[in-house]
Amino acid sequence: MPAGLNRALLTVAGAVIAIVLAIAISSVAIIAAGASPLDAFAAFFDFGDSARAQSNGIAAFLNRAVPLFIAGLAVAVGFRMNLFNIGVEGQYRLAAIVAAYVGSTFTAPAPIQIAVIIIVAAATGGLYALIPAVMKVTRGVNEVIATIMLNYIAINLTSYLVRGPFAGERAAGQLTTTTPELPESAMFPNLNFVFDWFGQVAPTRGGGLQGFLLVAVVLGLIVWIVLERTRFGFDVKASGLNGPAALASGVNPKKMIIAAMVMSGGIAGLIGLPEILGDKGAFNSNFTAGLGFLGIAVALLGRNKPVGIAVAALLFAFLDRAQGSLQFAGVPSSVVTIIQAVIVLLVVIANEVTNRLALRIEERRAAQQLGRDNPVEVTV
Amino acid sequence: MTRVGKYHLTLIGVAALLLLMSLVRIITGQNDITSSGTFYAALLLAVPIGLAGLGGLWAERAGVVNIGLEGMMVLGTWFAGWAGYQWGPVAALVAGLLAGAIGGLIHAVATVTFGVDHIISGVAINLLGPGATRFLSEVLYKEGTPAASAGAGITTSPAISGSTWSPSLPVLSDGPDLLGKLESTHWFLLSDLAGILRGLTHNVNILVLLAVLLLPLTYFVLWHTAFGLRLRSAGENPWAAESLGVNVYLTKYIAVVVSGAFAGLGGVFLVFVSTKYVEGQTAGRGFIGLAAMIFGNWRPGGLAAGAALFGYADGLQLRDQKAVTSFFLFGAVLLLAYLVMRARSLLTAGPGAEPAARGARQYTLMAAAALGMVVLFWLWLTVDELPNEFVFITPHVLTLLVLLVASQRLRMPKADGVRYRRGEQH
Amino acid sequence: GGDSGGTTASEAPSSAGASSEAAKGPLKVGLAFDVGGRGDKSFNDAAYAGLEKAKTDLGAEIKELSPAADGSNRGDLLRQLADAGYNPIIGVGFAYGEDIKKAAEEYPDIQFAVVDSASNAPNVTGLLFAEEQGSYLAGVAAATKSKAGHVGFVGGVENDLIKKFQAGFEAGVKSVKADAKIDVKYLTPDGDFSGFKAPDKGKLAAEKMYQDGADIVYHASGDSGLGVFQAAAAAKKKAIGVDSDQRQTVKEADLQSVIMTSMLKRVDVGVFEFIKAIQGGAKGGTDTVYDLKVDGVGLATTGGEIDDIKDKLDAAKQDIVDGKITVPAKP
Amino acid sequence: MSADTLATAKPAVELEGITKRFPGVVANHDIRITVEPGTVHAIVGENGAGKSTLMKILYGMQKPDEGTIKVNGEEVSFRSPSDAIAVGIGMVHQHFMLADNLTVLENIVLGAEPTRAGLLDTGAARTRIAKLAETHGLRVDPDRLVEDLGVGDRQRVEILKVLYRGARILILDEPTAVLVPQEVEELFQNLRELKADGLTVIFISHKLDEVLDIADAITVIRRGTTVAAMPRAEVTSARQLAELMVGSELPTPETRESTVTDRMAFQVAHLTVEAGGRLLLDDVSFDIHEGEILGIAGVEGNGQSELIEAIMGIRAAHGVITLGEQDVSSWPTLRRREAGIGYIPEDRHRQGLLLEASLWENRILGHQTRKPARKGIWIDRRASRSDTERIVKEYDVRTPGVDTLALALSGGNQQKLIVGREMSSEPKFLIAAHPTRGVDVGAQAAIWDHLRAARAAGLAVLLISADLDELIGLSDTIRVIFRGRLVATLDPSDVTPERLGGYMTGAIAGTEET
Ligand SMILES: Nc1ncnc2c1ncn2[C@@H]1O[C@H](COP(=O)(O)OP(=O)(O)OP(=O)(O)O)[C@@H](O)[C@H]1O
Ligand SMILES: Nc1ncnc2c1ncn2[C@@H]1O[C@H](COP(=O)(O)OP(=O)(O)OP(=O)(O)O)[C@@H](O)[C@H]1O
Ligand SMILES: [Mg+2]
Ligand SMILES: [Mg+2]
Repeated sequence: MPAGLNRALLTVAGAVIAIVLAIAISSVAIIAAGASPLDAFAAFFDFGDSARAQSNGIAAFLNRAVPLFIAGLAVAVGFRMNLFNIGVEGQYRLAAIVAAYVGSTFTAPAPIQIAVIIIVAAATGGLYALIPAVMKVTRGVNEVIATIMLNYIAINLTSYLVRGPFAGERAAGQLTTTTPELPESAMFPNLNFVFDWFGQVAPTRGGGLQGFLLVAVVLGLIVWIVLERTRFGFDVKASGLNGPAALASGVNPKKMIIAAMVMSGGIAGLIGLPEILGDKGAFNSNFTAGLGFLGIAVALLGRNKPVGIAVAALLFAFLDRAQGSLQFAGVPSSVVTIIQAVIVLLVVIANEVTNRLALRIEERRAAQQLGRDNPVEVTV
Repeated sequence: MTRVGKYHLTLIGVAALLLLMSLVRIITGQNDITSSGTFYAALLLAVPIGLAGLGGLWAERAGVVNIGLEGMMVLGTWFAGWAGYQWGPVAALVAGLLAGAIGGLIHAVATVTFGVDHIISGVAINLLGPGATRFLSEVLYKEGTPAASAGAGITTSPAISGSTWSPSLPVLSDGPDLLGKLESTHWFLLSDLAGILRGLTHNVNILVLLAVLLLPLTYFVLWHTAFGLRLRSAGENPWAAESLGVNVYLTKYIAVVVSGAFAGLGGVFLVFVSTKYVEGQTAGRGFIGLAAMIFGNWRPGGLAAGAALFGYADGLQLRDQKAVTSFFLFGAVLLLAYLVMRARSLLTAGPGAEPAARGARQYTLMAAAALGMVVLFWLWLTVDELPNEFVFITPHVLTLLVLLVASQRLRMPKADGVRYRRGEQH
Repeated sequence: GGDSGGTTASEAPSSAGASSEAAKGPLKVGLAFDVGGRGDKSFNDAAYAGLEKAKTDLGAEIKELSPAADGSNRGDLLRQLADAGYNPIIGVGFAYGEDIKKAAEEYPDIQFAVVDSASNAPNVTGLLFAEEQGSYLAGVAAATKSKAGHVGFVGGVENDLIKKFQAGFEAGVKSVKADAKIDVKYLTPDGDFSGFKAPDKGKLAAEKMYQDGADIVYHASGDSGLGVFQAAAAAKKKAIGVDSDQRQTVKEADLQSVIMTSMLKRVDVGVFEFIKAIQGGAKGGTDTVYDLKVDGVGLATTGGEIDDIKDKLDAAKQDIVDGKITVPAKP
Repeated sequence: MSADTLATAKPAVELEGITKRFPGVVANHDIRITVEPGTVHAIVGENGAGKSTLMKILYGMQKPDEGTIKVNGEEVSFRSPSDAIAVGIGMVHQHFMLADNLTVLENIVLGAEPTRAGLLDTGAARTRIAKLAETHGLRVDPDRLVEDLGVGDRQRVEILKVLYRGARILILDEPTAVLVPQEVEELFQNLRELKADGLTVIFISHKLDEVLDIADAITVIRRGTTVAAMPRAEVTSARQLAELMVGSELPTPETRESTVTDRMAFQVAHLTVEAGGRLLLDDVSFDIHEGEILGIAGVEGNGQSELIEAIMGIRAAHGVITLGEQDVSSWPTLRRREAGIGYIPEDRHRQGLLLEASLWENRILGHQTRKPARKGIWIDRRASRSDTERIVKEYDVRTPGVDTLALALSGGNQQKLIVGREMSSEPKFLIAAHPTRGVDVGAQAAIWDHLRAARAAGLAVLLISADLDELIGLSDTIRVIFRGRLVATLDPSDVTPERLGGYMTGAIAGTEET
């Protein structure tokens, strides 16, 4: 009934239709590949036979969703202001190595150790994002190019750091370069006890369900509160929707660009931490790349809102998890990427269509009000 | 300024640059700064970037932001490889163009017909391109297929059958190779010019010719034909265009499809150079092309300059990592020139001509420039060889630096990225 | 060097033929590829060839999986294979080192192997290859054949694996001509794997070397090597391939003829021997080094271009096998 | 030529039973209009009456749901503007339809480009434009970028665009809204010439005196239907027309007794704005007392926008700005607003609203740091909502609720929301730029009343308006701005729009040294 609810319902309906369509389209591809779509879709839900396999599958799924979610958040903060932070990719990479290195240089009780690492990561990401922000504010450099260039620079910089100044001990015969191992106190406790609650076998996968999930949830909440409930969030929204109006309302666009970019970069800095604190225990040359770019897709699919991003991240992670199962079922696993791309496209198209529908409905209601003929007396 | 003034200014600028390069080459002894090999490499590396940039130009001049160039380029590479090994280079060209165009068509449907945010659609295409091509490889190139026995693998297509024509400028760059002889004398300026000319005219891939011709062609089409005017008006004010009977949707569709085709052509070019499709061979060139286009102020000449700068820096670092350190000297000399010019204008203008605040800024800027010059010079003297990682990023850093200096003069099409719906006022 | 302390293949337990009673039920072998996956015509395909041989020769049931494009699910693939009852499980590529270690701890009853990385758990076998030794021979061949005393090396990605190739090659060249000039170029830094997929850059880098006078260029750059061969063909000079016998795997006739030889890395042998040993009841915890001694690395002779210097190569090989020469694994 | 057209005597345009429905609105309902050739036919009606919609239908931009269109006696059916252009109809839109980054020539030929061998034939275009400009007295430089032109020039480009296409029937949708009287007179002179050449003009305006001045026949539209059609001769007064338009008595902006106090509310001294070496504002000084409305008259583009933006702190300027006792010159925008400056921007879509946000969020805009929007670092949603509801009620904003997107409201209702918002923070000083532009008469009267009430309560107002009646009717003092300088101070009680226009265009030299 209220305008907001109406819009939300339409959005969900649109998304469902889009996903169904995406499934239909990918079925065609799967059939063309000579496999059975039914097998393929069964593979998505096939988490294995044993209880342990299933727990592992669930952990893999959620562990994948966490960095995607954080990446989506990072991108969304910029996008809300029409700031295209394509540089999340470089920011998280650089932040990860600096945090991993700094974390390895001292040992403190776990809460302090982890807090320091998180802060260092956020600060590094934020500072690296400050570069394009300052370039934009002072010299008007387009942030899209600046961040694209800075991505390449970050890749090279981390590569230099990991084999040079930040290089750590390696086991004999290990060819991956790596930062020094983090102390035990830096490892984020896992959430395997949750499986016990449900009487399930705990996952073994790389230490199990990563505790960083909690950080992500808290982060999502914070971002939601900041964006939706605070004055800062309002300023971000206003700047994004209408720059000149925000300026006239007293919002300083330069400060906003810097603040949003740094916030975006700061969040980006955390993307790599689940992998480092929950699994690897160091930054090494196999560090997962590309999450920044996936984050763009996730953020856009989630309409730049934390809840939407969570859903999008879970969806992407769910699909990604099935890469192995699909191969067991004899389906080319790259179909996952196709499904993801098609979903992004169709969901946004559906969004567009439902948005327009919702607006039509509202306009009609607004127009009905115009008919109301009871001019209010203005007393002087 | 008048046209003539600008034209002369450009010429003077180019001449000064040549002189500077020659000077730096002589001082540093790094012959690769102006060698024909470097310029050949620069051309080869600049062309795919330039083609992607041209793609971006067509789309954005018509008001559609195309961040999906990378995905379209990937489609271009795969289909060029697939058609090329079966039916030869011409088929590769056609297939790559078409595949890119189809990528553009998807983008057009999403953005023009459905009004989807241009960035979203582009990102989706960047996912789709690599995903779809990998899928196709897994299906068509897997073991036991005819393609596999012709040399295909999941990550590569078989080699293109037949060969492409790579002409050289007769006598000057080939045969007697006069330019080559002149280059190898390492004379001041003359050899540099010879090297540059030879690099650009020796063994020119036929697609290079095509790509280079596409620049003036694009300029002509966009700025000197009726269609071009309509296209640009769609990027500036589609509502005005619509009100004059221009079919804005159609125009945008054409522009975005052409944009995809150019990106695809960039892919074809990569395939021609390596004679086959190799997964991941685009390596982000779509993004770099987009950057080159913005760098070039949404103009063909500017984007060519952007692509050339990038290609040159990349080519130089590939050929000689030590030569890269001469960029320090280069920068120092440029800063020195800047300082001299500033000082002269300050002296001639006399004091008190400008508001105090502005004057203070001037002096800070000059002080910074002087400091930068000293640092660069010192770096050039002390640094013998940079770690590889710093060599690799030369083109990116240069692009950023140039943007820092020149970016304020950029002006993008007014309705670029704006959702346009027929009959809806803005 | 990652090869110290391990046994060599020849010493590895290989009682396969004798003890067929050791195998209980059908042998189910799982294999997880490195990024790129099966069909890369090189490293991964060599591993697969070993796996397939195990299927035909040993009657093994096999399953091979490719990781996601970003390689983020390597560990999950190993676990999925383990959960599906595969034993042994092989990870192809040094990137699997860490993941194999974790998986091995989680599944202590399953035997694992990792190609190019050392054993790091009791049930993990490290399948190591002495690329530096093979590259040494490539260096000897190059230096002997080079008229200019000037050769080159193009590395795809500047990581420690590829540096082993560089180190061995340089040592080999210097052993023949101490004053030889060796140009070295890497295409991308560690962590940016596009250097293995950039034939155009490989071509330009090699072209420069040829222009500067090099007459033989050795590449360890995956698909970028194609560009090196093209540059060689254009300059009418020679190149040395890597991993597999590229004179056979490269299908273009004009490029085949420039490939003087290839440094072979017999991942297929490693994989097969490992499976065979496991079938025979062997346990992990050690490294198996495939070096010159067991012909785990070597030079390809297709085309016969190095037949004339066979004596010299054999002598160098013998010196290495005998321990008279220790080839460095780091440049 | 004209004799020829007259001889056929067929109506140039006949609209029969045109009906157009938009979701929830019937924009046009059974409209009938007959336009005789060689005449100026005016269409009047209040905002939202459906004039623009009707013209867009006639120009092929929208399709009617019912009804027929005849042009020169032949029934036509347009699928797009090109069809309309083909039968000789041209339209000058209510809002400029120009591409700023293209040249005048490019804007004019767009869609009807002369080509030679596939290339744009700029030579031919230039000759043709020069000839048109010559015959109709519409002089502009074809090679200038449109973004460098003033409004008058732009209007001429718009008309040239139409003539270039050989239109015989011209539709002008509110062409005078942005023009000063002298420019209007120039335009009318052009129109009379066109008429003499046998062209037919359909002319839309809110300004009834202009209509009476130029029209040969008048059609009145109310709520989407034709309520009256008559020759000019039958109209006795503007008042009569206006009453037909609104169907009730017409309000006028008239100032009652002065409420100006002697307490200084706002002062500007030696304000100078410079950009690219050009002085956009040149040493501007004025002061406003509590209870005073200072009107600024001027042709658009003479520094009004810069003046407003400098006062708001959006644009860098030299000079002293004093609010009450405080020097606010160096304050950022936000602090100025907090100190009590209210701002009704000239372009509500650009500076006043977040179109894609709800009404209550728009209520917060510019008041982020003040009650009721703020509670600590938080936005107080509940208080903002209920205060928005208050505004909706007090200012008669017609909307289904405060969660509706601003986008869904009509322009007048959007404007009422903005006025309500700016008033509710009880400012000491208000900038009201074109507060009733594009707002219908009912809403206009309400906004005027609100301004007057606030003035009576001691508010100081800087009123900038292109509507001279509004300026004269509301202001206590009028200053005229010309080329960035204040050139005249006038007493609204004894100034006519014509004289005001004289100062505004520089036709009468300034009487004042500032
Ligand atoms: N595209 C549209 N979609 C929905 N409603 C529309 C559309 N265009 C116009 N309307 C509605 O039709 C009605 C008539 O609008 P129109 O623009 O024709 O009025 P107008 O008489 O030109 O007003 P003004 O004097 O303000 O220009 C308005 O109430 C408006 O809400
Ligand atoms: N293209 C359109 N699509 C949907 N609704 C429209 C469109 N054009 C106008 N409207 C509707 O028309 C109404 C605006 O009416 P109208 O044209 O009278 O406003 P206006 O006074 O001209 O506003 P402004 O002066 O700000 O342009 C709103 O209800 C708006 O939603
Ligand atoms: Mg109108
Ligand atoms: Mg209107």
